[in-house]
Amino acid sequence: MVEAHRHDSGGSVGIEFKHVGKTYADGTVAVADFSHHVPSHGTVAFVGSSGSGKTTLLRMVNRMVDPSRGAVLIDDEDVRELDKVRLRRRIGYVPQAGGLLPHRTVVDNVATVPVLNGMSRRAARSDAAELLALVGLDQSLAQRYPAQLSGGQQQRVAVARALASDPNILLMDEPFGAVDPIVRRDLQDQMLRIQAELAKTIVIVTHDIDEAFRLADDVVVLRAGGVVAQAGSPQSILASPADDFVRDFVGADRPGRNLRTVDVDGRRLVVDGEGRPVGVLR
Amino acid sequence: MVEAHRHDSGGSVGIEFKHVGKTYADGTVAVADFSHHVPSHGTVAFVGSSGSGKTTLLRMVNRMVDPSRGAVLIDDEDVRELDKVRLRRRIGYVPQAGGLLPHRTVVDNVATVPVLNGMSRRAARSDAAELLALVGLDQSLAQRYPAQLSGGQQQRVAVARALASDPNILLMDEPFGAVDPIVRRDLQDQMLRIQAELAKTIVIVTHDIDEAFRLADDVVVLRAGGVVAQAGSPQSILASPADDFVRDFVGADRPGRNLRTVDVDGRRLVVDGEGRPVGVLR
Amino acid sequence: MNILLDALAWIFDPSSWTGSNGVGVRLAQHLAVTVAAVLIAAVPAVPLGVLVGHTRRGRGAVTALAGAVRAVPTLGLLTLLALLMGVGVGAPLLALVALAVPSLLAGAYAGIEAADPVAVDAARAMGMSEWQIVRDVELPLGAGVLMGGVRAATLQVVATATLAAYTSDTGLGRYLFTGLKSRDYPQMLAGALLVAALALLLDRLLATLQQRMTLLAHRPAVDARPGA
Amino acid sequence: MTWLQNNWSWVVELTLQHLALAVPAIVASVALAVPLGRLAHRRPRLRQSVLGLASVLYAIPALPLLIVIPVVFGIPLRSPLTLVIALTLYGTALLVGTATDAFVAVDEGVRESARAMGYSRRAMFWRVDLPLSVPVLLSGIRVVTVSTVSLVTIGALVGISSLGTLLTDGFQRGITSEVVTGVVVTMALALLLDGTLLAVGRALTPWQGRRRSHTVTEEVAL
Amino acid sequence: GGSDPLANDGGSSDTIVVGSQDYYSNEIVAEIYAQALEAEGLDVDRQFRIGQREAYVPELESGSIDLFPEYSGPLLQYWESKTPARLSDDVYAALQKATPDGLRALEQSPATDQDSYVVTREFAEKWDLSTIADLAKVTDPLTLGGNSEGESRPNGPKGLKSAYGVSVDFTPIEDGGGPLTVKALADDDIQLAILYTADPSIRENDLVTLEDTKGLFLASHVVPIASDDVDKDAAAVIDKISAAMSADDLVRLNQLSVEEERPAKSIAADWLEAEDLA
Ligand SMILES: Nc1ncnc2c1ncn2[C@@H]1O[C@H](COP(=O)(O)OP(=O)(O)OP(=O)(O)O)[C@@H](O)[C@H]1O
Ligand SMILES: Nc1ncnc2c1ncn2[C@@H]1O[C@H](COP(=O)(O)OP(=O)(O)OP(=O)(O)O)[C@@H](O)[C@H]1O
Ligand SMILES: [Mg+2]
Ligand SMILES: [Mg+2]
Repeated sequence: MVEAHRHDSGGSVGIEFKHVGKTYADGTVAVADFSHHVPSHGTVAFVGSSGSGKTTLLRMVNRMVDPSRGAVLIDDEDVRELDKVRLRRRIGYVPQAGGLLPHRTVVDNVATVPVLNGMSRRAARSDAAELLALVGLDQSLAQRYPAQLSGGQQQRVAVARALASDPNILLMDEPFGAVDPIVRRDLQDQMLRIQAELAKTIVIVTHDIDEAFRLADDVVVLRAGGVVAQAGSPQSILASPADDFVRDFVGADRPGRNLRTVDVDGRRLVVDGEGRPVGVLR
Repeated sequence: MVEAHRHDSGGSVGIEFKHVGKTYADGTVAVADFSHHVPSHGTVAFVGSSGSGKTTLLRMVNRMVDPSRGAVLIDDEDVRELDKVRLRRRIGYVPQAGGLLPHRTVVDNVATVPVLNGMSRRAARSDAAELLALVGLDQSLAQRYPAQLSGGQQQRVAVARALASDPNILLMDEPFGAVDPIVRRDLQDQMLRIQAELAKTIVIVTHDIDEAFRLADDVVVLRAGGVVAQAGSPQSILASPADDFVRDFVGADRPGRNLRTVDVDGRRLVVDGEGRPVGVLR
Repeated sequence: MNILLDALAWIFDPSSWTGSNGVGVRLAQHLAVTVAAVLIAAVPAVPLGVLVGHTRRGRGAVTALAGAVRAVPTLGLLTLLALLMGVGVGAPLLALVALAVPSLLAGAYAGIEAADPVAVDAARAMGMSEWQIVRDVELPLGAGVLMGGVRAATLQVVATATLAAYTSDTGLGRYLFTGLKSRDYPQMLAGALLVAALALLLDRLLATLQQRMTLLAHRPAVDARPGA
Repeated sequence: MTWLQNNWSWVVELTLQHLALAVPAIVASVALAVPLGRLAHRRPRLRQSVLGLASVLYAIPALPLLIVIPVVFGIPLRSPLTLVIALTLYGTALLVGTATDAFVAVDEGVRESARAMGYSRRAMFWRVDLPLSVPVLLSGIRVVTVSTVSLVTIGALVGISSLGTLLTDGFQRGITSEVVTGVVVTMALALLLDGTLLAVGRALTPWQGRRRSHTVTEEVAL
Repeated sequence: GGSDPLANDGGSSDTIVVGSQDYYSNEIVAEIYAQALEAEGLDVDRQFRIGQREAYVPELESGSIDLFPEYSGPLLQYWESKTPARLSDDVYAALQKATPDGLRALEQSPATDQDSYVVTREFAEKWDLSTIADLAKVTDPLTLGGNSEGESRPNGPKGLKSAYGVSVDFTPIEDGGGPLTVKALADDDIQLAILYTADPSIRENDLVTLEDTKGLFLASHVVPIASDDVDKDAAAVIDKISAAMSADDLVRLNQLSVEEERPAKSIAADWLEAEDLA
């Protein structure tokens, strides 16, 4: 398994899931026994069908969920030994639907954690303004309230907010699930740019295998109960799915994945199994 | 223009938009002057940015909106001459978020229009059960209420309901906008299958250019005010965008559209400009 | 309708406004009893409601409690309390406090619960302590609904505070009882009109406050469409 | 408790009288408030006046109302009708807001799609708007029920017999157990009716499942 | 009578409608009337606990109630608020005159139940009080508690001032001399209260009734008010009851109700039995 290999060679930095399990109060076993290493500055994506335990795993990192068994280590330190509130302030978190505070302006939303950490409001706001620029938002939006933004703009603010305390780790739970496909692609582009620039350790949860392939170096496909079906690079997963479940999940047999080329107006178009165009071949 | 060509050859059947315009009571000119012909048994997709008048155009067909200027003809008959209520009962309609009646079971939702049309409840229910099978829903779901279904299942019910009166025309307003990408693809597959089987005249409104390319024979890209930027087959639009607006809109310059091939594990993978895998070349 | 004209005449008669039994004094007393009852009721009700709303525990018990208190006939409660406590403003005040509790409680927990759970979750994930979540997120977001509870409670208390005159010489209720017993119906109706006017005034005031608070929490969306 | 042993049949009789006053008032409140709420929903311009009037009504103390109603309607002071009218006014005032909210709460998307399926206006009201407003409406009716049952007691002040009679009579005679009986039976009656409505509501709205379906307004309404 | 005139021809109905105030003592007397009439084979319709005078007198006057136990003084004041009559016989005579057509006052009973000033035993002994006039000896401030309308009544603070030269403050307590008033006396919130002489709480709480030497209060005897539908025979039955009832009887009946918590029906039956009127 690729995962095991990484585990050995990854060394001591990054995030380490060590045989973690979670049974909720009502008896649901969300995660049975999960181990994985996320290298420092790497981007890992957890994908899997609904209820497979992705969110549960993600939230173990910032102790929004405490594992019933096993441990999560950040840079070799068991998170359970750290104070919850302080831990969370040094980890960025982007929830699915933004989760912005509706009664604070955009800039104050971004400044929230620095202010909690004791930075002056003035300094925090000026930092926030820079972050807004980084995520591609115009200064003119800084004084608006979240409801006055489009869904895509809200997600950008959520990303800026998560970056505000300059965290080493960024957790993203279906961060672009609520926006339409065009905006989604824009946001993905922006994430790639930011990651190239800032090199955070990122854990991203998504339903969308294409999104996982685009954003992550390392993709973990989960089955129910947090069982790893396959883990590895996007290329290796698409080229050699471990089993039928993964093959089905990444759609390796979908007409959309089975491409051929056609010539239209003198250009070579790539079309899928149904003849729908996918792109232009260079 | 492809549209003009079709118009001439399409003959008298299908849906004809004849210089329609719509100015809302508050003075908004949603559509200035729009003409297009949707051939019988064809599928047309209206795409365009938010506010470009797609919904307005769609709703002119079943008289949910009456045009301020021009006329919509169905099989050469001006819809304005037809009784609203009766017209609507013979046109299937799938709204974005299903719009199912929350207080009726799945099977009764599907049976709604036939019962309104005077069919006995018993007969309508038995027809409904068949339609549920057609859209890939298990019989066991028939007695549930909409809230007890997933988003994707709800959309399937909405499609079944739209088909219940065996309409010749199906109107779909961002029918899969509210479901996640995996389910969305499933629903698109199902639509393709149903269309192959039933050959309805379909007008679909979508934000998602890929969805339009997948589902429609004929794509109409709209600018604000219902102005046609380009109309034609998916292939022709992707291969030769009419102008920068369309090029940008269909993302012809996106790295995702600029593909090349790489060999992984002995198979030829198609990857995009950023090296992310898109599919396997046969 | 003669009686209505007489009542209005009574209200606009300057002599009704003077002295220790004058409208001015009685209005002030009535207002004081109302405000006192709502404030006293808020002391246990609001924190309890906030606690229930924040922890999402004990909602069933609290709803049942509020329902039961709501079902208590105020007249009966007042009678029992008066038999226990004797004359004075104590018994009616306590009865009014009981009247105000359910609305305040419901307003508080509904307000806190109304805060978008995603925003609350995000606040927690950002590293806000539970108290900071209550203070900086849930209370500001729930303030409008909470004020709705205060408003409902005030409206009920102000109308029912007439009962204070049953056992003590307090408030506008005095005109009602004097009018009833001495068959001076215009005076009685005048009292009722004054109570209603006071109630409406307070209601408008609180409604404005509520609107402000709601607006703080929920900015109206502007049309951010590119095409618009 | 001697008192209760000696008087239980009277208590039963008063309970029935209490019901005979409360139930018609509750039914009348619903019958008035639903169309008014519908009107307020359909005509936003009328909304302010309807809701404003409701809060005026609600702000009038009960006792004088019991004196004014006979004058206005020309009925005897101690006619049960006086009390029923007063309670109906309060109940309607209390319910109109919730009834409006109930119609507002009907999902606009659902109405749209019903319209697109070819529902006529009338069918729309009876088969879509009304059934879908039931959950919110019912929560309002429950509040009105509880408050009406407890408010019936004030009739005793002007000689209209109900469980409230136990309060005034017990008070005059200084019999605490009589007053307590009055309070407890009134509460029990209110909660019993409330529970019945809850059960009826569940039966009427099977689509609601076990989810809690409360809105804020309804909770705060009273 | 009957409440529905259309249902009876010529007013010779055999149902007598008996009413009572919303006051337990009055209800017992009404119940006694009702049981006695039933013993004579008459049909009786009980309309008990129908509020205060402003509620039921109009119904008496309109003929929908046939028989009602009343109190001579207060009823006279209801019909003639400025009457100068004070003594028992004067009041009864004036009442007969004031009674509207269609109604008549039957024989008044020796049983009285009238307003009186009371103080606690302790207070009476401290200041050596036995008459209202003795209140002049009290040097501490005095507060009178009673229904709010009492403040402006001739027998309230104004009457005390003009007839006896005694000044008092006033605190309204709206229970008509009920337990709240008694409790207020005990708590020393008030020093002076107006109670009915037949109220058992006077005995129970060992209160002292101050003698009204200057006739501040009207004499108040139990007096049945009857409509024309109460014929001679029926009236005779009621007259017998009135004659048999004493002031002490009234107190005892009230005690049975308040202290033994018995319902009016059984108290009335026992009394009729004991007086051989059953
Ligand atoms: N607080 C909780 N109490 C009980 N069960 C829970 C709780 N949170 C999650 N679960 C259950 O644990 C399992 C895993 O949940 P989790 O949210 O981690 O899944 P997920 O993969 O994120 O799903 P999705 O894609 O739908 O977000 C599910 O069966 C879920 O119902
Ligand atoms: N009922 C209405 N009254 C006034 N203006 C309206 C109304 N409906 C739509 N409009 C306006 O008409 C224009 C076109 O609206 P329409 O809903 O047809 O656009 P659309 O292309 O469907 O947009 P979207 O992709 O956001 O659904 C917009 O500017 C919109 O604000
Ligand atoms: Mg999840
Ligand atoms: Mg639209």
